[in-house]
Amino acid sequence: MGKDLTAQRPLRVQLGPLELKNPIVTASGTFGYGLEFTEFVDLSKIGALCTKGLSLRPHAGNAPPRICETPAGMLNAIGLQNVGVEVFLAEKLPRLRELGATVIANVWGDTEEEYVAVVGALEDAEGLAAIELNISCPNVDKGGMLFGNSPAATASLVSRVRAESRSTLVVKLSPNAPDLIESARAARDSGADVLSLVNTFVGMAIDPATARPRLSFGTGGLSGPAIKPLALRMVFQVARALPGAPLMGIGGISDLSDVLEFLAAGASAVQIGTANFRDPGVSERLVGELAAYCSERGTTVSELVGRAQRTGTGGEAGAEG
Amino acid sequence: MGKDLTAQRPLRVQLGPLELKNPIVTASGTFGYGLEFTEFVDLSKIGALCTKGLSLRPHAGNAPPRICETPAGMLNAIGLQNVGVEVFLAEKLPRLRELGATVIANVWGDTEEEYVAVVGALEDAEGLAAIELNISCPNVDKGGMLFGNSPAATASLVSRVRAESRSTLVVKLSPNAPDLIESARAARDSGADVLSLVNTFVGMAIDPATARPRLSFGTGGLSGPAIKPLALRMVFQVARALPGAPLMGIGGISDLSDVLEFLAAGASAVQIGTANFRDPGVSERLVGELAAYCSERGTTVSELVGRAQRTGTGGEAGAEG
Amino acid sequence: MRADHRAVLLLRRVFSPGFFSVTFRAPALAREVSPGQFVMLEVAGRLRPYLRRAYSVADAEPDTGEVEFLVRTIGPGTAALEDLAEGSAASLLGPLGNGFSVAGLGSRSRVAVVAGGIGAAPFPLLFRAFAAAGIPADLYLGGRNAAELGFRSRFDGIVRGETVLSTDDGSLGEKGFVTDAFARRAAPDGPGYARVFACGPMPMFAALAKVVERFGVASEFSTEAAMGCGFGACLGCVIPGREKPFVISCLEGPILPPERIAWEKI
Amino acid sequence: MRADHRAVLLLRRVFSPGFFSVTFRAPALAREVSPGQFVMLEVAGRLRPYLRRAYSVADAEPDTGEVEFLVRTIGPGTAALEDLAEGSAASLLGPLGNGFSVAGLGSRSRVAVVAGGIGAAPFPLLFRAFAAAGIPADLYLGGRNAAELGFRSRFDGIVRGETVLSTDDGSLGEKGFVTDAFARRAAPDGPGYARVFACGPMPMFAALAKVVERFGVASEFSTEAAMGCGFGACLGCVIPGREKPFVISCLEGPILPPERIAWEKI
Ligand SMILES: Cc1cc2nc3c(=O)[nH]c(=O)nc-3n(C[C@H](O)[C@H](O)[C@H](O)COP(=O)(O)OP(=O)(O)OC[C@H]3O[C@@H](n4cnc5c(N)ncnc54)[C@H](O)[C@@H]3O)c2cc1C
Ligand SMILES: Cc1cc2nc3c(=O)[nH]c(=O)nc-3n(C[C@H](O)[C@H](O)[C@H](O)COP(=O)(O)OP(=O)(O)OC[C@H]3O[C@@H](n4cnc5c(N)ncnc54)[C@H](O)[C@@H]3O)c2cc1C
Ligand SMILES: Cc1cc2nc3c(=O)[nH]c(=O)nc-3n(C[C@H](O)[C@H](O)[C@H](O)COP(=O)(O)O)c2cc1C
Ligand SMILES: Cc1cc2nc3c(=O)[nH]c(=O)nc-3n(C[C@H](O)[C@H](O)[C@H](O)COP(=O)(O)O)c2cc1C
Ligand code: FES
Ligand code: FES
Repeated sequence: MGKDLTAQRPLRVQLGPLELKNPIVTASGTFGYGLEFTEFVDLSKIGALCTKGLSLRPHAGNAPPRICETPAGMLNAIGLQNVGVEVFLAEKLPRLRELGATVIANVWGDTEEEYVAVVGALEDAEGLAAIELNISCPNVDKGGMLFGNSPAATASLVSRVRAESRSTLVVKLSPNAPDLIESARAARDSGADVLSLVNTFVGMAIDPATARPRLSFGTGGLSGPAIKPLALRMVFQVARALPGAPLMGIGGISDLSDVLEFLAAGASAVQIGTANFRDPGVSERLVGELAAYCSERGTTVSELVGRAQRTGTGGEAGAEG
Repeated sequence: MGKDLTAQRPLRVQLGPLELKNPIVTASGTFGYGLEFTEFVDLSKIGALCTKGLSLRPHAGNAPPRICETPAGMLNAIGLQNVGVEVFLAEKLPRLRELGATVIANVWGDTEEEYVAVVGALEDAEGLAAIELNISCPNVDKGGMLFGNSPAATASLVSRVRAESRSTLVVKLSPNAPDLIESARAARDSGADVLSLVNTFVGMAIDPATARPRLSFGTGGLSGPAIKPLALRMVFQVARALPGAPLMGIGGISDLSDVLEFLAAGASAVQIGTANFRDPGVSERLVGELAAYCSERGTTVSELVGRAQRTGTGGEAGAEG
Repeated sequence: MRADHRAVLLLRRVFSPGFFSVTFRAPALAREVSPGQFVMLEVAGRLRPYLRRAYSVADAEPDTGEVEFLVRTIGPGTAALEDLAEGSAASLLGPLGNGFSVAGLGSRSRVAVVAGGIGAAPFPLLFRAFAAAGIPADLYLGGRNAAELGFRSRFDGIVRGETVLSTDDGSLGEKGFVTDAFARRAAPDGPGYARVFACGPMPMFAALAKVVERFGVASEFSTEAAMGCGFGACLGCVIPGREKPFVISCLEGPILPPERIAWEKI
Repeated sequence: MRADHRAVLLLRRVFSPGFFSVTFRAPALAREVSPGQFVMLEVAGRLRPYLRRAYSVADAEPDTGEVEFLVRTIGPGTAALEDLAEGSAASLLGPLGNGFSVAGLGSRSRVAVVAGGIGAAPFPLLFRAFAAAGIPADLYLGGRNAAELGFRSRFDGIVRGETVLSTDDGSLGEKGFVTDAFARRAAPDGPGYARVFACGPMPMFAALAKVVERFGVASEFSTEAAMGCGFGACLGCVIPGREKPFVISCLEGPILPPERIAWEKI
């Protein structure tokens, strides 16, 4: 796609303090550290990339099998394997800066202290646009209850990190939270600058031959087109419940039409995840397609955000069947 | 498939008071009143059929569009259109009896009183094997809060119905409940004989051209293969939390391998839903395939139930990524 | 009897960009189908599209066992048909729906067929029925532009009466909507049609409904709705009705008289 | 350089039931691929399979631009390849992975290739490299039964050394596991192999790892793991390692020396 088009201002979006040249961001854990994609994507062309989830120390992750395919999606239980924040700062970030990438560091911890420490280590790193907190992790101080699964735990973690950091904070919500809207509100009220949603849905696959789960961990996170209708509904409902809260929509986004759906639902930017595996060049291509779409219609991305909210209908959780 | 095979005892399953000749049941709202399928399925061959959700009076349902396709699934907001319990008893049930069908009446209401009334009207009907309560409906007495979305509301409804009815009660759980296991426990402790899970997941699709939801109702229920990994995980977790509770597994089941997965997870029977639309003969064919599977391996369906539980691993909600 | 017919694709013919026909071998279906009925078609082994798609039977040859469909490429379902290799199989569930009625019509009762774009699909088979019963019939075929009239050649030799073409942009035939082209001729001093058969997009139906009501001409519309099953099981295909809230279009239709439809609700 | 090559299927050849080869036209890939490397293959327009599947490049002709894969039908991915019509296209992402190393080998260093079933896939291209460097090489090809040796004819004329066939059921060649057939010959008084190249199911690797360790023969295994991406982005393809917890098989492999793998953890 032509530089001219993709560099156009019509694609720029503002999410609280975070300005992106365009709304196409690659999702954590599906884009490595960005450097794996240099042959497929000009990293300077996409809105931003989210790194694999970083922890204070290198982390080995779960035993294989870690992934399996499901209808229109996949399950993963990678177990947050990553090189650790030090190696990231020493070996990955400088290279990403050279390539002109806009980088969002996705981070996680086992305790609130660890989150604070990781964020602290990244605080003054040159060339980080924002830090994204993955709160879908077990809190070892709370018997492994996930930080993201109660508004209280979410609020406690986010305000703790907010107090210690000047960075732009993106809080990534879990769709497995009992009450997503309350969790979103808690994150926002505790100082999140941007909310990204959603992370993967807890699912399972069993091998009939052995009657054992296909993933060694047992359960795994469902991602891909299969979850798109659920993720889109969640973005729509959070956008309705928290008007003005900057949102990044995530879940099964694979083509331009998916991007337009999430923008219409109320997301100011989107994250492309599993689609990167099938089609490593998809993110840059979507920037081009979105630019063409906007120029053909003489519109801007900002104008496309939240249009479905204004049409009024729906959004309520309805009777099924 | 040969009569001999499909009539074999190895397929029989016992769910509390409910004995079925085989574990293949068709799901409510995806099998009409059974009579729409007589050219495709010998109704006497399948374990049972669940009727479209019945209400006290005929119900018109939602304005179109009511359905739309999604990746490996579909969204629906039919709005529970049905002929009402009287017409069902007068015109549908007698015909189903003649055809030798095992019938489970799926029912719903706007208030606890209405549930009681519908169940009462069906109470002494000849040839009903069980009554299935669809609790994924708004309670107009509680400002439209869904009966299925809080353990308390579920307990109140189920114990009320239980008190007034001698019928075998199946309670159909909603995957949208904030805490599915607590809702399952509440339903079981309030007198449900069998738990069926899951109903559809609330989702959404937007037409990028108009920025309006594709369904006139706004949101809709997601069903089909896309939800299978989520439904399977839920069945596994409820089976683990409530040992001995008879379960019917539902969600995206389309082939023998899916059936075996749900049995292994802990379901004693399964319901086939959206697959009936693509492949109207699928339910009877699965009975034959399951019979062949059991006789080849010299096993019985009962032996296949819950095998994945015994393998020990997994089931916990895990960190994503 | 309705059944799921496994059928082999014999031939694909492209009429204009995005407008093509597919001919399958399905003897039982060819024998049983009547004009206006449809099938739910599945191209096996694909999750995309997940649901079957409805296609009106365009033509059927009981002798050869061939069944033809006219298709316009729109999304995954029609794309799957465009990709299907000749010689490979698809599943045709049908015949479904009620079909057109030519009862009470004869050589002295002239009829009109009004079709918009892909709305031409069900009519070759109906023209066979007209021919068999000696019913004189005119064809009004309209579209946005010449490309959308791609199927016009499919009617060469089978339309005994007049063929009137129209395009919104005037690139072929009369300029304007096909409903206007019809209205001009159907006017009181016109041929005086005994019945009108129509298929096209909902806006065309809404306009045509007014015209036929004004002229008091009995008519049958081949309606279209998103269908989950095609045989009454999902209740996804309803159309707002007059004498009751909703008409189940796959069972009570797809062929419906306009007076049964609540146009203002669409 | 790694790229996503849109390639047209030129030819499909069936060797035995469920064992077939597909030849694509992909000139750039044919030029760049080295023995043991693989591609992630996608048959477009399908949600099933959703993820690409990995296939070792079996052979490549830089002059003609042809790239061949040997495939065994198992599930949706391989089925999609079986259904793909000659003349239609697929996407080949590659070349990926590290590949076999023939460095330091010459006409005086005899090598052995040990393949189990579909494990034959990567070796035609490797035998080309042997021929080019004048390296004498024997082929040990094993399978459960004769059908699983379907690809043996693919090696006719390209194996300069000995070809030893074996089947678990004795229906073809020596009876027993291919690893035993190899062990019998590789024994101290045997040819004395300078290097062993192997590909097959994990149980075969585990057995072979013991044998080569006993004889102190350097070897390279083409490992297999479920792969989400093929280029290091998903971390789904790890194999338990010796010097570190996990080896990323798509990046550091798929060709790995057995001593780097923690067999007891598999
Ligand atoms: C009774 C009946 C008979 C039919 N007969 C035929 C026939 O003979 N030939 C034929 O080609 N089609 C026919 N259709 C339409 C057909 O069933 C498909 O809906 C249509 O081809 C689109 O399917 P798709 O998967 O290609 O696109 P979809 O993915 O279903 O649609 C793609 C996009 O186009 C929109 N869309 C869907 N249908 C239409 C439409 N008709 N016009 C404009 N936009 C649309 C959808 O909302 C969606 O946004 C018939 C439908 C019915 C109900
Ligand atoms: C580096 C690499 C190179 C490969 N090269 C080739 C090649 O050249 N030719 C080739 O045919 N395949 C090759 N494979 C395997 C291939 O990628 C597919 O995994 C395999 O063909 C099955 O895919 P599927 O979609 O057909 O079946 P899937 O749906 O992936 O598998 C169906 C079922 O079989 C099981 N299964 C998956 N793979 C295997 C297997 N290998 N053996 C037994 N059961 C299995 C799965 O667990 C599942 O239960 C390679 C894999 C890797 C990692
Ligand atoms: C069109 C449609 C209508 C449905 N109607 C009902 C209903 O009336 N009552 C009910 O309890 N469930 C209803 N369901 C839910 C199904 O019974 C089933 O729980 C759900 O679709 C998940 O199973 P599946 O993925 O196999 O379809 C309906 C589902 C669909 C797709
Ligand atoms: C293999 C894999 C690894 C992931 N790792 C992480 C991670 O480390 N941190 C995180 O916040 N999300 C992680 N995710 C979640 C994705 O960022 C994304 O939220 C989710 O996959 C839904 O989007 P998608 O359907 O487009 O993939 C991972 C997803 C996948 C598939
Ligand atoms: S399409 Fe399912 S009821 Fe009409
Ligand atoms: S397959 Fe994705 S990292 Fe190896």
